[in-house]
Amino acid sequence: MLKVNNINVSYGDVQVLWDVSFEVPEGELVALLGANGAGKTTILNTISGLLRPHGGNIYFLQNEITRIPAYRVAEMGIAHVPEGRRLFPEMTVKENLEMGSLVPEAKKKRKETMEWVFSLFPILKDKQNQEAGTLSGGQQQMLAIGRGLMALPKLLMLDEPSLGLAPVLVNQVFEIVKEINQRGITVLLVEQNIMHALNMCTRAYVLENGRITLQGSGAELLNNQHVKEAYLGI
Amino acid sequence: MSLFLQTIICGILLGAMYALIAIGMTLIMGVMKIINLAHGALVMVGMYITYFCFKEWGIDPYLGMFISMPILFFIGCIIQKYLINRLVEVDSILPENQVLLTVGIMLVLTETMRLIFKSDYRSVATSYSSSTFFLGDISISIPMTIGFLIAMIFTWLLHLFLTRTDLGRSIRATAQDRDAAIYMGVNAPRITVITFGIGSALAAAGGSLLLPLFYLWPDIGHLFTAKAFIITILGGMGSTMGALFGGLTLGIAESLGATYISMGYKDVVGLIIFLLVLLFLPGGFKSLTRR
Amino acid sequence: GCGGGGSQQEQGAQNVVKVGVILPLTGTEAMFGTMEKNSMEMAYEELKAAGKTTVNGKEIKLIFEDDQSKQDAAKAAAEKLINQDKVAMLSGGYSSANTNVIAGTAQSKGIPFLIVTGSADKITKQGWQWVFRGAAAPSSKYTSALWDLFDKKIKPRNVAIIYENTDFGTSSAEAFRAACKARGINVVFDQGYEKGAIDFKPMLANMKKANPDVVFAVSYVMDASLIVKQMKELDFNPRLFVGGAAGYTMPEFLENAGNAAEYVASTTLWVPSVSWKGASDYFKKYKEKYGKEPDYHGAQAYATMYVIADALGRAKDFTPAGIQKALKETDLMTIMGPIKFEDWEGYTNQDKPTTYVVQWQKGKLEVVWPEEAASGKLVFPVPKWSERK
Amino acid sequence: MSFFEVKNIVKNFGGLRAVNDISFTVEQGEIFGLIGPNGSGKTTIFNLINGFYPLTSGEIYFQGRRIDGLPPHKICALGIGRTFQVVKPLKRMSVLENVMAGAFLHTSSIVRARARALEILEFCGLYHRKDMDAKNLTIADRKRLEIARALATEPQLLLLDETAAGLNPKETEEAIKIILKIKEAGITIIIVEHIMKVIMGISDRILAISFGREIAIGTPKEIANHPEVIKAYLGEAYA
Amino acid sequence: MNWKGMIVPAIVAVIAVVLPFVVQAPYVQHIMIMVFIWATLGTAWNLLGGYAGQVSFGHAAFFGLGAYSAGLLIFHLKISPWWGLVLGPFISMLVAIPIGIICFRLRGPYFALATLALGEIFRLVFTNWVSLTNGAQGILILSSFPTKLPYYFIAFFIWGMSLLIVDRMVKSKLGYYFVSIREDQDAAESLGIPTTRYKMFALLPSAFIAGLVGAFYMNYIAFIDPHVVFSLSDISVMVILVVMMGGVATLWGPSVGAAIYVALGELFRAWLGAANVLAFGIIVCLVILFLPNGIIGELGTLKRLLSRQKAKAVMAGGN
Ligand SMILES: Nc1ncnc2c1ncn2[C@@H]1O[C@H](COP(=O)(O)OP(=O)(O)OP(=O)(O)O)[C@@H](O)[C@H]1O
Ligand SMILES: Nc1ncnc2c1ncn2[C@@H]1O[C@H](COP(=O)(O)OP(=O)(O)OP(=O)(O)O)[C@@H](O)[C@H]1O
Ligand SMILES: CC(C)C[C@H](N)C(=O)O
Ligand SMILES: [Mg+2]
Ligand SMILES: [Mg+2]
Repeated sequence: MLKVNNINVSYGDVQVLWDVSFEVPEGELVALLGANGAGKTTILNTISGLLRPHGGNIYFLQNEITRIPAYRVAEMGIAHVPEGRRLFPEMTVKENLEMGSLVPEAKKKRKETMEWVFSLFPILKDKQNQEAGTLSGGQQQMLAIGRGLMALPKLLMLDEPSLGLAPVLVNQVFEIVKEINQRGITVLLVEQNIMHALNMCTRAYVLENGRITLQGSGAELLNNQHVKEAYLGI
Repeated sequence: MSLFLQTIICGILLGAMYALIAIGMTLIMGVMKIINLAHGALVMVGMYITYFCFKEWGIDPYLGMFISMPILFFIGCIIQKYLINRLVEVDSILPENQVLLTVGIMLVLTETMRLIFKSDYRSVATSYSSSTFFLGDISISIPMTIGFLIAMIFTWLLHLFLTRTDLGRSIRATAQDRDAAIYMGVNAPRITVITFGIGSALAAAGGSLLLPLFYLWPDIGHLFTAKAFIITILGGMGSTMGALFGGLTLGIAESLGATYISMGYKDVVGLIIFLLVLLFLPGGFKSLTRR
Repeated sequence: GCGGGGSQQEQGAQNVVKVGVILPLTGTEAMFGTMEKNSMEMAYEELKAAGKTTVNGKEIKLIFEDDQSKQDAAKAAAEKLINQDKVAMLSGGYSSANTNVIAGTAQSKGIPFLIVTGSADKITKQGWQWVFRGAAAPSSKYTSALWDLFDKKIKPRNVAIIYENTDFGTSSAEAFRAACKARGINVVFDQGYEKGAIDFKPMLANMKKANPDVVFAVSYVMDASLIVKQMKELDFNPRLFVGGAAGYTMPEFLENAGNAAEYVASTTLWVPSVSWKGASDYFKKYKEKYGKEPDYHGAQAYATMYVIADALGRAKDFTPAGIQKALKETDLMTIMGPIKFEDWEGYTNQDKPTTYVVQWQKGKLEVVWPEEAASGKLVFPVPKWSERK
Repeated sequence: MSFFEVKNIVKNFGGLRAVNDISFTVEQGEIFGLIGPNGSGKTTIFNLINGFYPLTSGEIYFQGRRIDGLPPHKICALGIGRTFQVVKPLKRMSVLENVMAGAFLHTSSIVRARARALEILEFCGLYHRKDMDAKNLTIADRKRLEIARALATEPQLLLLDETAAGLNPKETEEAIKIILKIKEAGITIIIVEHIMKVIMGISDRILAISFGREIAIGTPKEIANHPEVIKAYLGEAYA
Repeated sequence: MNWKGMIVPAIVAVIAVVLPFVVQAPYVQHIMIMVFIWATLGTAWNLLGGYAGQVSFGHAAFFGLGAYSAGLLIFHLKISPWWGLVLGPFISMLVAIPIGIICFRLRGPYFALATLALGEIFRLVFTNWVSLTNGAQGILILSSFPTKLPYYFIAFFIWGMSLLIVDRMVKSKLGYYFVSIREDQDAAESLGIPTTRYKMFALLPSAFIAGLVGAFYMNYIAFIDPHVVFSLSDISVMVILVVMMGGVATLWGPSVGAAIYVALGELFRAWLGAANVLAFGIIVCLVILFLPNGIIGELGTLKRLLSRQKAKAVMAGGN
């Protein structure tokens, strides 16, 4: 479904991604792991079209998307729940959700999708007319995920969705991610909650200093000595 | 008593005129957060177009509005696309440097109009320019009343547009977080272009409606810019209804000031109200509607 | 001494005598500046055709500078003309503010300066020997003819004064107020306003309540038209409405005010129908050439050009002192009337102006006072709005 | 008299009571944990303590002195530092300058502020980033910068709002080490954190709140087994 | 300051001192004086607007107060307007205190517009309060010196002094605090920085310098009226333009901006006649588009462009 081929990305003069290649097959749940600053967010932003690689290609559903404008990437069916939430702070919760479903197909089913999102995160329903900027951190995270779901995407990219959530919600969010995936939405997940991520993913890549160093199924990586030492601290 | 009533009526009608000018500003400054010192100049260009249509083809200013609005929409789009959007993409120390760009645009618009139309004062004399009706001994200007109604309609339409349509919401979203809007599939550069276009078209509408009442010359924009700022803040940034309310407040304040203090100090009264609102109601009148 | 490119310019200066003219060609006053520039150029061409632009083998050359309607630009322009272009004399000056600054510079440099329009009283009340004002009256004297009319005919008991709070407006109002006091006329309403307002009605409604016989108003042209239009809207009927020159005599006033202009009177320094020789020719020629009617500002510039050519023609040499002397001895008939530079009532080098009272009648400006120059008869008291068709 | 005390504080946002009659005390030298579901009012409590929001009612005491009503900078000067959950780096300043801005609270000398800032950067493991513009840091580094900057003001009480969020388990270990080092340096800490390994591992006592109200207070063990905390916050997985 | 940091100022100072003796044309000297005036005013604005990030649209108020302090001394008391150079700065500073107390409660565009309103209020009051100010008729004086040299050196001195003051301030703790406040007021406050007080510390010297240069302006131009010295479009906005063209939050930026502003204005006026303001407007747009942080602010970028032309990743969107 998504294929990333040898991309190189720099900020100004500093290169942060080096020949990164990986693949997200249809229907899978792929996890991208790595230490802070490894370049995970950079990868997602490059896929989204907000950053331009100076080498390599990206394909989505057989179409090259490397150089198309960022907003078109979203139209093609990739939803991005960005790091740091990036809500529209002066718009209400409801309006934020509506903003998630601008793509024509999603727009048709806006009402139902919103009900679904509300059923996943009841608190959002209670606060639907509150401005997003005044939500608590965790509530904002839920809204960000909900907004991503509103697009009814083919591929959902989540950048650290469990960040700042209470334990009870962390579990819930992972359940939801699993559920979404089971509904047929392909997921690319960036997570620091590595244990969780590896347990549920079908495939995982490890990114170190801007290079993919390991790949395999979740179980394989869980048993990898390097992963254990460097990331799980076991 | 009748002096008082007359003053209030004048204030309301004047306020509606101010609101007409400020509606476009609500969009550009209130929603997009661009402090646009060229706003008055856009109004002025709209007035010239309306004037030209009237002089050359005898088109009534109220109809001329339908010519000036599309043209200004187009001009606004160009300004945003080739000038302001380029600045949004660079990181600068003070976001206010776009203000300077609008100063440059203001100078260019004003001086271009001066080259075309000279510095002469222009006006259109329509049959209704100074028609009035009397309620008791209170005189009410008909074109101003029309302006008042149109201001109400525009405000209401803009409000619906911003809150009820996807395009309107995308405009607000882009202003608040450009990248996030792009994540949602919003073509942010185009949205801002359209927004500035609409803002400019509304400025043109204000200009066209004002033309039968007022007069025109290249430097008239300064006057409008200052008023539009004050009103936008009075109403609360980004609030369309607030802008109408702000316009009315300023109009009434100035009228009362003119009647009961002095015509020379009327603007001071308006400015002091402005400061008081800034200080005690920092969100403008918008904040009153929220509990 | 002087450095820079001085030597080159001195060579060029062999066969020309330069006159620097500072006028607002951009900015808020550009309309008037442009009219004055056009008029001066027109006069120059006429003079050239008559062979009067070459004196003693030197050709008079006008150098126009834009003061951008701003004071620092006026100062810079004066400095540049005096020091770089080495002009023999200066002219121009539209707004009083800029005229002040140019006059100050000219005085301290010892260069003759002939004012075109700037009319603040104090400019020629400082004893500045290098500053001359011919075609323009001190603003307090704009109303001389009006007082004659008041005393002889109207005899108002109470008046209202409104004026734009600029230099010109304030000093005109001040003089008018003083004259009222001297005659024991009641001033029942007296207010300045910030120019450029959209709505004058609160002020006018207030004034209506004070019920004056006569309203005296000093306004720029577009404020003027709004004021009379809104008076009509308020159905406010003073027995006479008199403008203090400036706005109330201009074609744009009529255009915007429409029929509300009817019967509005005004003082003025000049009208096309005035009997001075050449006045109506100037008016026609200007209208033909530039497609627009000039008003007294243009006439001031036109006359000033003639004064310049006349003075330079008589000057013994083109040193500042030589030109100053020639100016001082001026006695020239122009379309603004005779121009002489005299010292009187504390003024120096100030022409004694002739002023008129005019009234809009059937869309035309008729001179109604003084009687010997009148082209029409004063309508007084003016009919109420409701009684007009 | 306790080192730090909060008495019956209440905060309303319009119709919402975000903090509802919370009281607790913190002893000098301890790490005091504050947990609760998202939106339960933890950050709001921090904002009340450090003076960003005025209290609706209640009192706050620090070293015996009543501090509610004081502006944030005074509270900082008294010795209460804080970090922001939504980080607020001084974007166009370098990391070093960010920390120096904090260090100037106790010195006016550039040389000394610089030396102090470098020490702290070393301490927090940010030394290698010192010349980078703060706007280019990753989230984790920004969180570290928050701590470093707060430390530079030499607080006696430090409020940490989710500074370990977004760290992987290995990095979390390092963060814990830093926090413990801060404690060793004699600084009292109130910490908000959703990562149980952190909060349960280092807190001396924990206050659990829900909907702005206290539901439990006690040692980590007590809290972890408290039925209401499990229900509202931890979820069955932790039971 | 080490000796390397002294090189530029020393060269500038030497050139400035020698210049009027080399180029004796009073017109050039006049232009230099105008550059000094704008450079000083820009430097004053920059302290508050550039470093502390409080963008004022009302600096004409301080400039005008300084000018009127000088003007009213001679108008009412017949005291030499040169004493305005002593009085003006203090009056401006005094008035700045309540202005600061009012406006510093506001942030961003609200602050900008509040200062705009205050600036306008001063203009209107000085126009209408005729008994004190002589209203729109303004105040006219006789110049004190027949040549430009004394003015030149006074202007130079005022400019140099303001640069020195600003330089000292921003290179100390104050500078760090100002920039912190500009970058994030909440963060600054939580670092123990009394933001209102430090904004005031930026405003007061700024108002002082603006008042000083205003008083000098009165003496030099020899005529003022409220419309001119309290002008929103010709002073308050233009000073921002000057600073932003030269480089916000840089020591030399305002001066470079002033030189360009004055020089361009004069050149265009001479070459282009009625189109001069149009050309100026176009230049303003170009400068800000291609050098968004001003000329000095973009020096780094310019240098880098020249030295390295390696292909780089393009950032679309940005933040
Ligand atoms: N705007 C930027 N300018 C310059 N460098 C940047 C920028 N954004 C990120 N970087 C650098 O790029 C590298 C990769 O950053 P990225 O945000 O992709 O990491 P990450 O893996 O997502 O980390 P985290 O887990 O902290 O989110 C880091 O070294 C970071 O410092
Ligand atoms: N400025 C505000 N205006 C209105 N409501 C607010 C404001 N700030 C916070 N709230 C509300 O107060 C409640 C408490 O928010 P707070 O940020 O304190 O939660 P929290 O405990 O820190 O949550 P999290 O763990 O998700 O960060 C939330 O319901 C939030 O929506
Ligand atoms: C048109 C007039 C009001 C100009 C006036 N003569 C002046 O000196 O300013
Ligand atoms: Mg990341
Ligand atoms: Mg929180």
